[in-house]
Amino acid sequence: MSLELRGVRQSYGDVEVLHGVDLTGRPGEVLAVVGANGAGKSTLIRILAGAQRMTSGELRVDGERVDLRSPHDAHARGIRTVYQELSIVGGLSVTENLLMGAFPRRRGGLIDWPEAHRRAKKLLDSAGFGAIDPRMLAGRLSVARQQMVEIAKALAGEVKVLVLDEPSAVLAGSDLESLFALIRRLRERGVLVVYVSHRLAEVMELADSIVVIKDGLIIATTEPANTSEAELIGLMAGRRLEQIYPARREAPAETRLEISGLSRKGEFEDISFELRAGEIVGLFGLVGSGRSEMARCVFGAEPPTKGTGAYRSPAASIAAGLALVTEDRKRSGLVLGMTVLDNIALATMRANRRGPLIDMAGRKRRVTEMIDRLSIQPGRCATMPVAALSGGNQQKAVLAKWLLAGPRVLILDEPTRGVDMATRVDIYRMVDDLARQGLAVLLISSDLTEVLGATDRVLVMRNGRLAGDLRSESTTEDEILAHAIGQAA
Amino acid sequence: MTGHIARIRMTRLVVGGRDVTVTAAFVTLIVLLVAVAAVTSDTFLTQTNLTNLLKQMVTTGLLAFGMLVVILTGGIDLSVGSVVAFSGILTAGLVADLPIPVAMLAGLLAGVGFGLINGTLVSRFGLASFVVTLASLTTIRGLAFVYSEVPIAPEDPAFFTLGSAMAGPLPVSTLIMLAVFVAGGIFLTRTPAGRSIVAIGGNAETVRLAGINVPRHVTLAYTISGACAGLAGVILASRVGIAQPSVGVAFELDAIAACVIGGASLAGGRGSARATFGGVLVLVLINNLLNLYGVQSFWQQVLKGLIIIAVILVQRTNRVRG
Amino acid sequence: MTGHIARIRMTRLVVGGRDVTVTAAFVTLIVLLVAVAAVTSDTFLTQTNLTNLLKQMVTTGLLAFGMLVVILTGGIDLSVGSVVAFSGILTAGLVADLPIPVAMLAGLLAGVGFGLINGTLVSRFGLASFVVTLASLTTIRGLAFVYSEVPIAPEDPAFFTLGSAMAGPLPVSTLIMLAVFVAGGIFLTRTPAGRSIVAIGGNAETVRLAGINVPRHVTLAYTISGACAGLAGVILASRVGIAQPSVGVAFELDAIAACVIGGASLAGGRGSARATFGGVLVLVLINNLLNLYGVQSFWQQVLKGLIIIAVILVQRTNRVRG
Amino acid sequence: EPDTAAPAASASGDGKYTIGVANFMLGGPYFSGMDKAIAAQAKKKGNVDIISTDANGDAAKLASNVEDLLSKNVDAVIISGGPLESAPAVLNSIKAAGKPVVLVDRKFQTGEYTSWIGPDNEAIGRQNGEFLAEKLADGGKVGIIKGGPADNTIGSARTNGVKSVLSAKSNITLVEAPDFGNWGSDGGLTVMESLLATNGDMKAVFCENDAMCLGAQRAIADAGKTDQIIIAGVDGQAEALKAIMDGTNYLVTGLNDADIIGALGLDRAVEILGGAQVEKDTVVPSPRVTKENAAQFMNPDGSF
Ligand SMILES: Nc1ncnc2c1ncn2[C@@H]1O[C@H](COP(=O)(O)OP(=O)(O)OP(=O)(O)O)[C@@H](O)[C@H]1O
Ligand SMILES: Nc1ncnc2c1ncn2[C@@H]1O[C@H](COP(=O)(O)OP(=O)(O)OP(=O)(O)O)[C@@H](O)[C@H]1O
Ligand SMILES: O[C@@H]1[C@H](O)[C@H](O)CO[C@H]1O
Ligand SMILES: [Mg+2]
Ligand SMILES: [Mg+2]
Repeated sequence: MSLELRGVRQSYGDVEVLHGVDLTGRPGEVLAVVGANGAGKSTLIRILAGAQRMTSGELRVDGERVDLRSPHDAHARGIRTVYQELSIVGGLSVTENLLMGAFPRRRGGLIDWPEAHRRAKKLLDSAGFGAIDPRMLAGRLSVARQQMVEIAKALAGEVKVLVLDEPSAVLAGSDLESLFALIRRLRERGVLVVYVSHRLAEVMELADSIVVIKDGLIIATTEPANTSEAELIGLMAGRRLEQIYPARREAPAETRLEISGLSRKGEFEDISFELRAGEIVGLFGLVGSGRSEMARCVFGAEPPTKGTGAYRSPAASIAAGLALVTEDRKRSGLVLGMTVLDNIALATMRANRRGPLIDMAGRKRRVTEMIDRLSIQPGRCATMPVAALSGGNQQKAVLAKWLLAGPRVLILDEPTRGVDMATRVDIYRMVDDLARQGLAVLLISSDLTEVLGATDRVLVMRNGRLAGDLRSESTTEDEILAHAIGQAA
Repeated sequence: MTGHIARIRMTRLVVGGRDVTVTAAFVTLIVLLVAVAAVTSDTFLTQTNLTNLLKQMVTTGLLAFGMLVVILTGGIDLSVGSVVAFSGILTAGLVADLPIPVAMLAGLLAGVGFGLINGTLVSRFGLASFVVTLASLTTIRGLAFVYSEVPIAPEDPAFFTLGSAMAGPLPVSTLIMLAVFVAGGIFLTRTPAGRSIVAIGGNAETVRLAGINVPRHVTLAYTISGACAGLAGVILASRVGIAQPSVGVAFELDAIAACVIGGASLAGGRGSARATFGGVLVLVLINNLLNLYGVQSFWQQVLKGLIIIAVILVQRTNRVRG
Repeated sequence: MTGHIARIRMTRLVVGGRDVTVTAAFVTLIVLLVAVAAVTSDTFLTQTNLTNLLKQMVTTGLLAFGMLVVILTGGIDLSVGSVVAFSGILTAGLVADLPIPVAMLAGLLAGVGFGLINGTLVSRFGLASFVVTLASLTTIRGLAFVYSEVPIAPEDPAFFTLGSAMAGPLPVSTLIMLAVFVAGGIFLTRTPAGRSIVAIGGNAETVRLAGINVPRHVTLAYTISGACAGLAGVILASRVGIAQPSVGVAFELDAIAACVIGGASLAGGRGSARATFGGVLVLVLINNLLNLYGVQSFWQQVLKGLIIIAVILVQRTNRVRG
Repeated sequence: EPDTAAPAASASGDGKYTIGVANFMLGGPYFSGMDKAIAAQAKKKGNVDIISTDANGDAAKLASNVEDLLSKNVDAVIISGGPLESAPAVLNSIKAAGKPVVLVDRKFQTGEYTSWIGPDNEAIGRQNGEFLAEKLADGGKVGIIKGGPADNTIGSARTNGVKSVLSAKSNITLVEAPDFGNWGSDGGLTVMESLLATNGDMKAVFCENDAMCLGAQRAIADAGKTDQIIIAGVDGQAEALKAIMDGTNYLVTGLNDADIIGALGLDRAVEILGGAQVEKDTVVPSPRVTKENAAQFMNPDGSF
């Protein structure tokens, strides 16, 4: 099935964010959409999904003009979407999440549960995610597994167009491979795959054609063969990026964090490492290897069952100069209903007081500086609700909150998830600067390139245990991966 | 605002791969209540008292099931007490001119109508259910008084049948309530509409994106609650033999309490017909016991509140965190 | 369950970069109500009626502010009506033995105590606020009767002062209520504790990870609500001149309505002292107008519900979607 | 006809009076009946306008409503206080405004009022007690169903009246239901059911009002004990009068007619405004209503 967008405009209130987008996708094609944070990718995708009605413009399916009034309309035409933000119902089983709205029924109209579980299993298997138990409560799954369920869910029913908004952001290793294999299979079956990602390497690997969207306009249409990552980044950012990762030089000073024998039952075991002032340490591992849990435990968000070095509570951590940028900004990083200003100031309210009252003017000044420094949604975003920021900008707001606290140890859990290349470069540079000023950084990431490029040292976790401690300058992506999957020499 | 509890680790009871700790604790609680009652009161196990218990469950039971459906969507229906009053007085008023079954049907349909209005306001206009049904609580109560300020007592003794007839040892009204729970349980677990209602309470946006008509299902939930309240009103009027416009004040509170004692989450998405029925049972047992022991009215209140807290505390410590 | 509204596009009013459409609509509504009242009723603008209006706001106002704080955390406090009764009867009872101000302080402190208990159960034990305060509604009401089954009317006329004294044209009790709103508004917008309470209602986990003690702030919110209810109880007893353990039934409903009319979200995280005060004003104006027009009591109820729906509908269509 | 020279001439000066009625709560047949009776009597008089208010059970609102009425410059206030025991500050403000206040049904425990018209509740109770004592010459158990809540002295006066007679009889045992019937038929029904479970051998039941008795009567019928248990109530509610006339086991009630009290209350207010010296407290007699005389109290135009 072919899709055609003509002159699509979209406004939120008085602000127009898409200014007349034209886009064509053909059957059996992987069409990648790349662009900086806030460029309008997710908006475009919500329009394709029928989740949002365009302000003006038209959509043609196989040449025929159609009006998608609801997600139901889109489904009926075989257009299925995986959204950027997870939308799993945690209290329901995986099966229900997968088959929602399309249950097999017995005579009499009642749902045939055994058949439903069978179908769910088949669906997961066919998507390459057979390790997930369909009877499990979806809320118990890790973020990555939830993302796999999301993807499998989009495959229920007849799929002619599959729209994926940053599906790979939380995936790594073999899970990522499964996703790519799936996309290739779909392409062979003549499905049009619209693929949004900030990971340009995978875009170059997968895509048949690439469109670059900038500030709500398509500014280039190209193919992997005719372009390079550097060129794409240049187009997206409107400037050339010389070097992505700053050159690290070692200057490890005093120990800032010393973790010893830390365990938490069922999650991770016997973790020992130290972080020194001035160093950036990467932490890699496959999904479910326990990195996030370990970081949360160090930060005092959950108590350990054994071991030393972890803090008693987040308050104690913060008092000691720790900061934790969590991996799920929606669930634990932001207060979505509050303004950008309130969010960024959240961890530093007590420190910035005049008598019993918050120093409002000072607070605004500090936050605005941070907004400028991280170029969060350029413009006057301080009084906007943080929910109205694009995904990447939301991520930057979380970072801003913690940088404002002036930490001595910074733990970043997937900090560049959903962040565009240009901003990533800014973030790497900033983290590097901070490290040079004596900050100790733990960078948890599922992005091998990043884990290797931005760090001095890489710790690898496997099945809840520390499986490697490698020097970034002397190791390779393959070696890190080998430790992560337990096949290191 | 959940999630910051004093963590108490419990041994868990797992049967056939399912964690049944909560169910087990709950059944234990009910069995315990019954056992204590049976041993300490010689009245408890008498035929009269058991029949009383069965009859006294009817109103709370019907309202609780309807409330559960609404709570599952993440909403609440505060108007049920007023609907009980309205449908009762309407039925009693119509009996003068219409055949009794028709009048009763009209009472039930009045409940359906109010439910539809509540549901539409919540689902199509995006208003908070608490306020919509708080407002309709006031309006519907007013309407009941406008319809008749004074109680209406139909002359025809056939009017009493629904509320007092027995089918063998069981009151017909109790059987009706049980039927609602059984059918309702099947509805919630085994029909697409029921599953959608549960899912909506978990994450309405996801359900919408799955192509399901969310407003329609939300409206359905309030309509079911309205229907249950209408039915409860008709049965109550028939049982008392007199319909009063002032009846049913604060009935919603017991219905909500039953749902929550049964483990339903007021945030939506969690709760079952079976457990809610258990909640109804617990509430009715507590009332019955306090009466059998002759506890004085206001001490009954003091104790009832404390027992409810105790019950949900036990529930809470037994639940696996999601 | 929000978010699926019939979308009505409105021109927005933006002043100094802030969208003030809702505020403007709200102020317009109140001005309109006042204007209609002033034109159509020759009594409305009389000194007595205005004083009367001011006095009528006191109980609802105090309870609404406390309720707002709890609602901001994402909770609800149903027990306030019972606390009003308890603190009133306690104060009146103590007047026999203690100086009046001390007795009144004791009444207020009783409210603080109940709030502390509610808050602790909600925050430390992770129980749903709806059920906790529903249970304490029952228990505290019972305790009020345990304290005294009969009403208590202190002999000393000084007992009436708090409820009836005037400071120039303004009733002292109204001034106290206004002071609560002003101080409360500052608390909520300009202190770390207040901002934390608002943030907790938005996302408690985020707040916890920001190093803020969530249970402590949640407890604080219920304590503030309890204190407001205690104060309201003392003022009410003083105003009527007698304390009765049965007063205050359903007071929580008006308080909640005021918050929601003021745009507070029952899911937490959204609401302001100023707008809640507006909500109180709207409620009191509605009551006053219906009275001035001599609308019959039951029709008043019918209309009141409908007006509340209309008001929140207007609010709703005016709000930007988040 | 109006005497313009009277000491308390109407405020409007045109010989018409405006009388404010402050109802504590209208949500009960007795109270709405009272409100209607006052209005009906005013209409009958021709020169009296009524402004009626309802505080919906909120004591603070009653205070405001009274102030509302005073701000409308009513000539007098009638308070139908329902379950409210007293409102001294409210009475003070009426006094301060120099207006007379007439209490109907409910006599406030404290505070100054001009005049009160209502029943002697203890006497009604005694009368019921005496009736039951006659009927239960061989003794037996008598159940008591109270309206509640505990701070309601109207109810407790009635129950005390019954008890004062029956507790003197050695062959009669009293069983008081632990929970309240809340003055409604549904409450009467459930309380009676519980009472029957614990004391199935009752010979009679007394309820603090007719509405509860009517519910209790159904519970008794359901339990098949219509021939065993007799019923005594208070008020003279239409349905109760009918049950008594029909010769059911509902044998007696003590008249406490909202129509009569309301009308008398209005008359009293007008008399005061006319400058008459009136009796401060007027007890309206509460005749014993049984099958023999029930028909004469049945008022098809009555509002209660
Ligand atoms: N609900 C909303 N209200 C107002 N503005 C919005 C809303 N949703 C998105 N926007 C704005 O629309 C623009 C495009 O956002 P969109 O989410 O489409 O960006 P994106 O390209 O997907 O970015 P990212 O890479 O960060 O996910 C941004 O400026 C964003 O702030
Ligand atoms: N096979 C599995 N099925 C379901 N849940 C799993 C599985 N494996 C791990 N988990 C969950 O994941 C948790 C560890 O995931 P955690 O988020 O800490 O890992 P991570 O290395 O940070 O990976 P992620 O990339 O998902 O963040 C475990 O505590 C467990 O609850
Ligand atoms: O006297 C009245 C009536 O008996 C009524 O039935 C209840 O309230 C009392 O005040
Ligand atoms: Mg996006
Ligand atoms: Mg992780």
